[in-house]
Amino acid sequence: MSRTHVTTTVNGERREFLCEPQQSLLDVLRDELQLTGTKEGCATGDCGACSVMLDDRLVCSCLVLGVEAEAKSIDTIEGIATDEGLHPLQEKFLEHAALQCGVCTPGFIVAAKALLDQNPDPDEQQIRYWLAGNLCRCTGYDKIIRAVQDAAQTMRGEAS
Amino acid sequence: MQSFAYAAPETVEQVIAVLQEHSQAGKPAQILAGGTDLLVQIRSVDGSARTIVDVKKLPETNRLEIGASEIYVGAAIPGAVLTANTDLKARLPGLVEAIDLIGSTQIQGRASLGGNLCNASPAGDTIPALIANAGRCQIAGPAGTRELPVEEFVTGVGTNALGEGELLLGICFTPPAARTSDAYLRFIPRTEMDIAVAGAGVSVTLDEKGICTAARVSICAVAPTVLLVPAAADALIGTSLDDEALAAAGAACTAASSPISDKRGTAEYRRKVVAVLCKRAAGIAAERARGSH
Amino acid sequence: MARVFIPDHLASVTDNVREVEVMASTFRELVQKLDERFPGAAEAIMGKVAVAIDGDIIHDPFLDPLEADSEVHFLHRIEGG
Amino acid sequence: MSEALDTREYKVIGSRVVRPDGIDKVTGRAAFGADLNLPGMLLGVVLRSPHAHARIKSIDTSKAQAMDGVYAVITGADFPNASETEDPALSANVMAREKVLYHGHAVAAVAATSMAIANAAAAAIEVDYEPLKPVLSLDEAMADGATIIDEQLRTAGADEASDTPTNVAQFMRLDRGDVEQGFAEADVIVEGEFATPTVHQGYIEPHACVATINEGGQANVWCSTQGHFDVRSLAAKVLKINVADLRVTASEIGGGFGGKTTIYLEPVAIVMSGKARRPVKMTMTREEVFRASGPASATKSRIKIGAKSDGTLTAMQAWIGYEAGAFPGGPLAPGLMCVFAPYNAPNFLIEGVDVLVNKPKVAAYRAPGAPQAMYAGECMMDELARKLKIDPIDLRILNAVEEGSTATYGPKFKAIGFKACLEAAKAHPNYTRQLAEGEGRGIAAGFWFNAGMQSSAEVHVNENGTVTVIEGNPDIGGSRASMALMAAEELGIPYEQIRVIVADTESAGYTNVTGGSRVTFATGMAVIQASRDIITQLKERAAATWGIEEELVEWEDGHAVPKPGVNADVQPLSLADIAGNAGRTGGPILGRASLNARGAGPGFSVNLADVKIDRETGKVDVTRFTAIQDAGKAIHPSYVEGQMQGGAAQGIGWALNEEYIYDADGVMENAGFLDYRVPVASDLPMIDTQIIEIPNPTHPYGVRGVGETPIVAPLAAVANAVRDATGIRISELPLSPPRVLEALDAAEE
Repeated sequence: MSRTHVTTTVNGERREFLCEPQQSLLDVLRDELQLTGTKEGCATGDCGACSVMLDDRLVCSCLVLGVEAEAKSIDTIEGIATDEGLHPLQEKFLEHAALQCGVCTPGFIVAAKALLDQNPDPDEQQIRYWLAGNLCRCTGYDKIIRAVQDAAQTMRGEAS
Repeated sequence: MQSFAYAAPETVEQVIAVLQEHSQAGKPAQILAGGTDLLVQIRSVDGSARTIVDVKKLPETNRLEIGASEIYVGAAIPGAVLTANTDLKARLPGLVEAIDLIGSTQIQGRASLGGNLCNASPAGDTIPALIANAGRCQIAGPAGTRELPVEEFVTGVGTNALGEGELLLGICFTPPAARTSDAYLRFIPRTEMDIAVAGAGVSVTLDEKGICTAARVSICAVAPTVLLVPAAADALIGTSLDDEALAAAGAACTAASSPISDKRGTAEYRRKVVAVLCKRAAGIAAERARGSH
Repeated sequence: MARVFIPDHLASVTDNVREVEVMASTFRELVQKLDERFPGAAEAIMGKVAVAIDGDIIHDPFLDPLEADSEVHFLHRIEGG
Repeated sequence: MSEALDTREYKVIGSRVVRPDGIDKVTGRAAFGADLNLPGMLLGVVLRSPHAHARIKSIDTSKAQAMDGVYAVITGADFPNASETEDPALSANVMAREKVLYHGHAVAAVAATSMAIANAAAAAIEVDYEPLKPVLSLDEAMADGATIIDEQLRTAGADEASDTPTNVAQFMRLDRGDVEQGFAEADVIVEGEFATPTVHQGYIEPHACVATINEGGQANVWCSTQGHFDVRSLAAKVLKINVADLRVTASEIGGGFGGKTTIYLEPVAIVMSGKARRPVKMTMTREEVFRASGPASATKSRIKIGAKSDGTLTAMQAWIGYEAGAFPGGPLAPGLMCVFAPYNAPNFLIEGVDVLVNKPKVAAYRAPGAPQAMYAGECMMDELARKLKIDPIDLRILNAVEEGSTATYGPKFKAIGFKACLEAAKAHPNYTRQLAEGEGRGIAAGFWFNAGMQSSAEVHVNENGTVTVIEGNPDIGGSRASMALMAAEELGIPYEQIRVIVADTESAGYTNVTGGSRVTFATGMAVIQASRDIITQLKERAAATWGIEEELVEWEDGHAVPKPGVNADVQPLSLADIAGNAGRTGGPILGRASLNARGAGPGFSVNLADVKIDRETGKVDVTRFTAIQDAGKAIHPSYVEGQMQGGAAQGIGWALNEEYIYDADGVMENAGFLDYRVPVASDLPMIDTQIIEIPNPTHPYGVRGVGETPIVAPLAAVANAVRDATGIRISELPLSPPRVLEALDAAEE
């Protein structure tokens, strides 16, 4: 099978990989680039565990072809903490115990960051609907919603 | 053994050429826009090799124009872009509602209006909204471009009117006249993430006295294809869109449907609920039309 | 004497006797004495059922001590999810 | 003892610390089952049965074997005979032999250099089946002349032994008093029949493992499991290998809820690794998880309850049938033991059966058997309250078990929190909050035994006085934090100075599964004992340092100090001081404990659900939900609340939309998260929690298990709320829109 050469930017770094035309971006991230923080829960776009940013837009990486990453910019869970430390969402997920098993957590954090980057002050319903494509089976979502609300408040510079 | 291939042409002519070449050689090719249906199909339904022809690099499939005489929505524009467009939302709120209902935020980042239409699911959410707004498909092919009303585009479960070498470029609408608006409602068991059990798109035009002078009603997931229901429109036209008229339109939708029972709902349930959705959507469209100029 | 309650699923072993009193200082001894009175009891109990001794459920009882007035109930084993 | 505990003040127990494994889980570093890649690793796939019931006439793997990149193709013939293993059902479930017993049953497997090749090779395996009639429901399985799934099966526990083949694997009965007499004494009797569907745990991480085995038969398995020691013993049984030759490392686990207490892929990967002489990784697709892992039993039940007009129960009767799937082993016993466990019933008769059907072999799902049983029981308690015109909480308080009450399953309860939960519910503002038009409110009780069982722990003191706890329970929901809190409490050192390692089967002492709500209770007890072992040693080291008798040393706030009145001119020694000097006082300091924990404290709960109903579509929305539960002692309250909220969400899903939908051939039609509808974020309200703390007298801190009880009450709480809102008792789950609308329309006619 012929493999296609793809040049892309992942978490701000130029990366190259070879992939088969039908291979998903999720498989490429996990298997070719060894970025296993992005998880596979369903491979059909129904669980959100594989959420990444593709040119600053939230997508399920299981529903993107690896070849489509050519000349695009991809941001994954591995790129969310910075030299300054954890992102406020990561801090608040820990503080609020917004994870139990933790396998859905990378997807939730990527998706919630996409929300807060475009809407710094979402209400509970906006958060719930934005995150409706991220399944969590452990928490009942309560603590996740609170963590996102609290992170938003922190990012707005308000005391929590 | 045929293997998978990927092509991302940058002109419509190149797309047509690739499609024709494959067709003549008897090799399968399939158009990729957002991929939210295609990739699932490859993974879970039919994993056979094919050439995937990405149409997202074409200017024609990415153009969004909201003009005084025409609205044009490129076929490959992701839902997230369309739902964020306040101008489009002001003109065709029901259509934007329908787009917004497709899948999660993540799906919205990829799924396109053209893909939803070409996929031709009986439950495709945007199709009733497109039909209610009298959308016209702009199709390019070896013989040039042609236009086709959306209700004629879908030919069956998962099949459409695209011929050999053809692709959907976008959808055109005549901007709604004064006191015209639309709405789309669907029913799902959860609040998000489901496929419509039934859906109804309604567009109404009112005169200065609030009497309905024109209407289009389209329903989904209650027949092999999305239906335009003239009888439901007739029940609305000439009325003030009072409860009785809305109920009559709903009843006409029930009468027009021929649903199946499946994992998403029983036939009996769908027949009942499509009436409720039509009634409610018509009510919302009427409210909007009363408030628009 | 420990009061020993026999559940329905062990009643066939004890000829439908549903409550007996046994003098024993450990669970092992209790089962030995039951087996003397109801041959086959040890086979049906040991390593197969859980026990509650004075309200404490023990998954795999053996050496567990009994008081003079202990209440002993045999139970199906429960593990959970 | 419990009274003394009530007033005990803790230094760190009960605080909401950040879990030690947290940063790795919010940054994507944590390695779950599918995240390990080894050099030269092959990818394995399973070929699964397209029939729900069929005889395998032949399997031809030659085409698959011949394909480039294929390193191993195996079938049931590559495993020891199932009947010669210690667990024939498990063995036959892992890989079918003569018959396939459900759609999705493993028939063969392939390991190859890529998924594409492995899938192509699996598709090239030719299996000749003789399709048989599938048995798809309890009623069908128990009907006269039913197709027999296993000719060898006889009913265990039957009153009269029979040699007739049957699909009924087990009969069970619990009884006390004279139930007929009890009904004769009743002023009011309510009766009802109920049904619940097959549902799935729905953990987000599919099953995954990586296996290697060398020429000497020494195998390593990395896998997502609730219990790696169980993987070791179960895989060793299926493969008839020595447990000493099998080392199992538990990856981080992406949810289990009971579904990861058994094995599916692991023996298959080991056998293929042996053939290929390379590591083999196997992961299930989501579709395989639904079709071929272990869901929870569908049930049918009949309940009858009699009471005096003042509400005093006189008799309770239940019959509950559990679908076991293709092999015996549904949660019949716990279900029957739970159904009326919260109540004092002078007379009761509880019977049930475990029945084979051609569906996947069921596995544990959070309080296995209890949600189905107590859904039926608590719906009928609601009907009884309505008929008696008594407040449903008052009715339950009147009949509630308490310390000294005899449980329906036999023993007397020690201190329990059921009445405390009921009283908290009665006093809760959500119980008296005004309902909006069209809303309804339901209440229900939940119960689970909680388990003890075997655990081990080691506590190592590092040279700088920090501490490493080594234990053997995969951390599925924050247990590392709980273990560290308990060690910190005992040792008197800061939580941050403790690290917790979940070690593999060769590095930790034997430990039963992360399940049965047992980890904080039983493994926690081992950690406490191991910490106390350390303290004894620390006192010895301090005494040796000071040159005084050991009995003269006390351990206080992380320091060795002379007992009051001891005439020794010494400074207190911190843990770090003693650790730094350990080489001179006898070498490294390590404590250990192993135990078979007895006396797990039963967990009770009360849930309140408010629902709103769209009468034109039948859609039910849960608008408010309140979970009240006795935790004994909440070591980490956030994670206790999390269990309560997560269980509530799963229970709400079970009540409203989750179900396996089968076609007439026994093929599941909704094997994906699109149509197997677990609740999404926008489906649920915030879930209010109230933790009650009635200490379990057998645990040093009073801990009860908390993980399973939360899923028990929501089914009936929601169903009772729908009953309240509509006036109609719908006796089958899920309360999906078509079912609710049909009931509403029927009531109107």
